[in-house]
Amino acid sequence: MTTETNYTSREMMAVAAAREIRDGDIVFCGTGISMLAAMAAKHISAPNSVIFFETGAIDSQLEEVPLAVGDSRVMFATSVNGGLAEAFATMQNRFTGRQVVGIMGAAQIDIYGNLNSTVIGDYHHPTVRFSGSGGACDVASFVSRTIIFMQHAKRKFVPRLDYLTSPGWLDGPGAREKAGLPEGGPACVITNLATMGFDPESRQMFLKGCFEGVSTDEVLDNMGFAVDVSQATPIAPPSAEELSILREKCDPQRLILG
Amino acid sequence: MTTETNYTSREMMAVAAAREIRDGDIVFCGTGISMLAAMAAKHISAPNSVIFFETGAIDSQLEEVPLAVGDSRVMFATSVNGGLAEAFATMQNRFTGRQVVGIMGAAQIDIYGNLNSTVIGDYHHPTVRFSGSGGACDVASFVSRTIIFMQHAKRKFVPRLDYLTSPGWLDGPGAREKAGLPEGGPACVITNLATMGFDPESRQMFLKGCFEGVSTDEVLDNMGFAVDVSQATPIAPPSAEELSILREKCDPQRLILG
Amino acid sequence: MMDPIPMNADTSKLMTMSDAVAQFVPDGAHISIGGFTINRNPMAAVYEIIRQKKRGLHLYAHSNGQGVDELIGAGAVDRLEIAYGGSGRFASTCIRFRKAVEAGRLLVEDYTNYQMTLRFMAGAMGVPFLPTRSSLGSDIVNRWGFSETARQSDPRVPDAKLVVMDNPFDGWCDTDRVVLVPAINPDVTIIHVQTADRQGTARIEGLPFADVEQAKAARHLIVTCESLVEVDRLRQTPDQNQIPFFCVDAVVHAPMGAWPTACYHHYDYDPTRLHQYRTAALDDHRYQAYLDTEIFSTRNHEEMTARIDPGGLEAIKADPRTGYAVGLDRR
Amino acid sequence: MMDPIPMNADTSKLMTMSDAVAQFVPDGAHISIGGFTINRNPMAAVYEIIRQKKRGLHLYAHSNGQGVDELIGAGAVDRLEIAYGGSGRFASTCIRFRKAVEAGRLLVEDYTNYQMTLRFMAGAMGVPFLPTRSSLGSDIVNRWGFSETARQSDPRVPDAKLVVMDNPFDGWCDTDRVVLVPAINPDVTIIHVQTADRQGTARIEGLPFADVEQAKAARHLIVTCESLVEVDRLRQTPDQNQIPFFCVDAVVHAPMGAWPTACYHHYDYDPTRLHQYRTAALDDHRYQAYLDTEIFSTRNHEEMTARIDPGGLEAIKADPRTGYAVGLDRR
Repeated sequence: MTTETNYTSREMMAVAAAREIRDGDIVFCGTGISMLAAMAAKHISAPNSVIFFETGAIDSQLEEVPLAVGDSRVMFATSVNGGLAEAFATMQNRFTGRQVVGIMGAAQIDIYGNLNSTVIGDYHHPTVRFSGSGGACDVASFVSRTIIFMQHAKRKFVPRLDYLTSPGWLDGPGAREKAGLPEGGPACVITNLATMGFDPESRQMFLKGCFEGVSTDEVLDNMGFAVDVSQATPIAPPSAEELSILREKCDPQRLILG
Repeated sequence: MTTETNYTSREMMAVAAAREIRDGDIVFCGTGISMLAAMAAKHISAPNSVIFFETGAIDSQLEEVPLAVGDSRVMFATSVNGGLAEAFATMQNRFTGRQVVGIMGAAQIDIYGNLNSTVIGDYHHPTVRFSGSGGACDVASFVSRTIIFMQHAKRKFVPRLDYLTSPGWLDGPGAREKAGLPEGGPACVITNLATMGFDPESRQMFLKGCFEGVSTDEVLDNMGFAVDVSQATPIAPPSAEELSILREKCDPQRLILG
Repeated sequence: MMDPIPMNADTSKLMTMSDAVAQFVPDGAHISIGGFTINRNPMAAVYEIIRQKKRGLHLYAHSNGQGVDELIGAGAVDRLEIAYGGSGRFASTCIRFRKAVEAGRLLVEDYTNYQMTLRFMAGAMGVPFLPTRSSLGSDIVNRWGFSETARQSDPRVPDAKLVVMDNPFDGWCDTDRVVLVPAINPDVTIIHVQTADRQGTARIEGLPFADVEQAKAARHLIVTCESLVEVDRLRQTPDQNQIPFFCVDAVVHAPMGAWPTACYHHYDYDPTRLHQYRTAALDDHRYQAYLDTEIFSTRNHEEMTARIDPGGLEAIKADPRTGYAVGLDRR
Repeated sequence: MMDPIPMNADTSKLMTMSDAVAQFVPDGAHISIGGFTINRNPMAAVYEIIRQKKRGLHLYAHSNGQGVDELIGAGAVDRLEIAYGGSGRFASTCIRFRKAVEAGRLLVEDYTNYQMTLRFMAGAMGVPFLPTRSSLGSDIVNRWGFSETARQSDPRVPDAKLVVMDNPFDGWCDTDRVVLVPAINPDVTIIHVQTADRQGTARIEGLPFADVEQAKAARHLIVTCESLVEVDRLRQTPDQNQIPFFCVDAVVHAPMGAWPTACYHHYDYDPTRLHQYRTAALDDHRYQAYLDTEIFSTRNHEEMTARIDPGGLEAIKADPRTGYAVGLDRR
C-alpha cells in the first residue's frame, strides 16, 4: 500500500475513524465528518457495517454525503425508514444496542471522555450557547462503544466541563454502573493531531498515537490536562486507496472535507 | 315509520345499541353483535361515526361483517392501518379518548356495571375459563362511555363478580376517580329483554325500558340483584328501515344475527 | 447476556423451517408468536414446533387465538401470559386453552391487550417497564396467576406482575396513579409477514398488530414469509418496511404460512378448516386424531397445505381490491 | 379540559393558512412544530406566525432547526424546550437561537432528542411520563432551565423537569434506575406532510421523525400539505398513512410549504436560501431587513415562494428515483 503525502488533517481524522469501525457494526452517525468516516469504512474495511441515523433511517445507501442527519439523502433505499422513537429504541434495546458504535463530536471533553455540547460559561447565563445534546447524550448513554471527534485545543480538552451533556466514563471506574447506565462508554478520541484511548482500569484518556509529523509535546501542549503518553505508537498516514475513496466516492464536492 | 312484528331479540339488541351511537362518535367495536350495531348506526343515524378496532384499523369500510376484530375485513380502505399500540393510545389519549364510545360484552355483570370475562369460580382453579380481557379492560378503563351487551340471566347479572376484568363504576360514586381512572364509565346495558342505564348519583343500574312484549317482572326474575324499575319506559321495536338495513346491508349471511 | 452477534448485511439468513425451529426454539424457551386471533398467526412455525414435540414453553401473547390454542393443544406450553384466548366467532374462548386451564395443566397470567402490547414495547425499547392507566381498580391488578414466591425464584420472570404507582409528576396530565407493566424479552419471537428478503428486512401488509414490538423485544427472531424477494425490491419503498434486517436471525420462506388463519392480500382465514378444528378440539379423542392425521403425518407445511382441496384454496384466495376473499361462505 | 369536539368524517377541515394560524395559535400558546433540522419543517406556517406577529409562545422541539430559529428570530418565542438547536452544516448552532440565549431573551430547558420524542409519545399515549435510561449521570438530569419554583407556579408545565427513579421491578432487564420524562400536550402542533385529504387523513413520505407523536400529543393539530387529494386516494393504501383524520383540526394546502427546508420526493433544501439566511442571521440589522423584505412584505407563502428564481426552483426539484435533488450544488 502506498501512502500519500498530501492530505489534510480532516482527511486523516476521517480515515482514522473509519479504521475503528468493524465489519458488522451498526454505525450511529452524527452530522459532518462522522458520516464520511462511516461511508469510508463501508467502502474499505467494513462493507457489512450498517449506517444508521437517529432520525430513523436504517442502512442508508448514501450516494451523496448528507449535510445533516435530517437530510433527505439518508432516506434513500434504506432497509427501514422509521422515526426517532424507533431509532433510539434500537440503541437502548438490550440486543441491538450492543451492536451499535456511535460517532460524535463536542465542544469540550474531559479526561474521562465526558462531553459538553451545550454551553460555555454559566448554564443560566452562558457565554456561548451550543446546539445542545440532540441525540448525543442518548447515544453516549446507550451504546457499547463511542468514537469521539475533537479539535485538539486547550479550551476543548478541559479539566472540568462547563456542562456534562453526554456521559463518558463519568468520574472513573464503576461510575457508569453506579449511575444506572448500561455497559459501554467512549472507546477513542480522534483529533486533528492524534488518537486517544481510555485505559480499561482507570478509565482515563491516554495517547494511543500521534499522526504523521505530530510530536507528543504538540499533543500535550494543546490539552488542558495531562495524559499518559507511554503507550503511544505512530499512526499510519492515509493510504492512497483510503484517500481516493474518501475524495472520490465519499465527498467529491468536499462539502465536509472542506 | 312502520314497525316490523317479526324480528329476533338479537336484531332488537343490535338496533337498540345502534340508537345509542351519536353522530361523530368514534366507536370501539368488539367481536360479534357490537360490530353490527356500529355498522347499522352508520347506515341509519350516525353516518359520521367512525368504526374503530383495537387491532389498529381506523374508520374501516365494512363491506362485509368481520367475524373477529383481527379479521382482514377491518383493514380495507381505512383512514389508517396502525397497530395495537396506536389503537389503545387513541383511547388513552386525553383528547381523542373523550370521543370514543366502547361497545363490549361479558360473562358476568354487577349492579355497578363491572364486568367479568375471565373466569367462573376460583381464579386459580376455575370452573369455567373464558377468553380474558383482551382489550375490554383497556376500553373500560379509558373511554368516556361504554355500551354493554349481555344475555339477561341470573347467572350473568350477579351480586358479586367472580373476577373483575373490566372496571365499570367499581363500588359507586367517586370510586373510579379514587382508583385513578379517567372520567367516564358504563352508559347502558343492552340485553335480550331490556335496556338498563346507570343512575348518575348512585352509579347503580336501573331499568330504562323493556323491549316490546317483555314485562318488568320478566326482567327482574332474570337478574341476581334488584334494580330500580320506576323510570322504565317502553322501547320502540325496530323500524322496518332499521331491520332492512341490519338484514340487507350489515349481515345478509346472518353470520352474527344467527 | 448473549454476546453481540456481528451482523452482516450481505449474509443470507435463509433457513428451512425445521432448522430454524430446531435452532431457536429449545424446550423450555420463552417464546412469543405474532398475529391476532385468526389473522397472520405464524402457523407453519406453530405446526413445526408441534412436529418437533417441543415441551415446557413459556408463551407470551396478546390475542393470538389459533396459534396459541394449537400449541397448547399439542402439550407444548406450560405457562402462558396472555390477554385474550379466543378466535372470534370460531371460538369465543379457545377450546384447548380453556380445557387446559380448567384441568390445571396450564398456568396463566392475565393482562390486557394494551398491557401485553406495552410489555413487548418496553422490551423493544430496552426499558424495564411502561406505564398505563388501564386496569386500575380491576382484578388484573389484584389477582396474580404466578405467585410472588414463584416469581422471585425464577430469574426469567419479573418479581412482580405489575406495580401500581402514584404519578411522580403530581397530577400532571390529570393523572394520579398509573400501572407499570414489566418488559418482556422473549428468547425467540416468530412472526409471519407478507414479504421479506434474505437479509431479513420485512414488510407486513394491513394491520401489523403488535408484531413489530414482539419482533424487536426478542433475543432471537424468526421471520416466516409468503413471498421471498430480492434485496432491492423492498428497498425501493422502505417507508413500508417495519423490521430492519439486523433484528432477524432466520428468514423462512413459508407460502401459506399463516393458514388456516388469514394473510391480508394473499388469502383469507379458512372457515372449513377452522370449523373442523373446532369440532376436533371439543373432544380429546378427536383432538388426538387431529394431531396425528393432520400434523404428525405431514413432514412440513408444504405437505400439509398440499392437502387443501383446490376448491377450498380458491375460495379463500384474496380479492385484489379488498385484500380478503369477497363473498367467502363463512357460516 | 376542552369539550370533546364531535368529529365528522364528511366535514372538510380545509382552511387558509391565515385562518388556521389565527384560530389555533394565540399569543402565549404552547406549540410544537414537526420536521428535523433542514427537513420538512412547516415553514409556510412558521412564516404566517411571524406575519401575524404572535408573541410569548412556549415552543417544544427535538431538533427542528430552521423553523425554531426563524420563530425565535422574529421574537415570537419566550420559552423553549429543546434537544438540539442546529441546522447541520448550515448552522452547527442555530444563529438566532444562540443569540437569543446569550442575550438572556430566551429561557431554555434542555433535554435529549429521545427524551423529547418520549415526551411527545407520552402525550400521544395519554400517560404522564415515559421512562428511559438516557442522561443518567449527566447535567441534563442535574441542571434545570426552568426553576422548581417557576414550574410549580405554572400549571402548564410539569412540577419537575424529570424524575430519576429506582427500577421498581428490582433489576429487571439489568436496569437499576431510570429517568422519567414528563408528557407534553401542546395546545397546537403544526406538521407539514406530503399528502392529505380534506378530512385530515395524512401521509408522510420518507422519515416521519417524531411528527406523528407530536401530532397526536396536541390538543389541536394543523396539517399543512404539498398535495391535497380526494379522500379515496389515501384510502387505497392506508398502511402508508400515519395521521387519522379525527386527530386533525385544520388542513391547509401549502405547496412548497416546507421551503427552504426539504420535502422528500418533492424538493430538496434550498442551499442558496439557507446561506442567505445564515448571512442575515449573523447580524441584527441584516436580520431585521430579512424579516421586512422577505417575510413581512409578502402576504402569504405563495407570494413568498413565487419570488424564488426559476433556476433555483428547478435545482432543488426532487429526482424521482432518490427523492432528493441529485447533484445539487450544496457548497
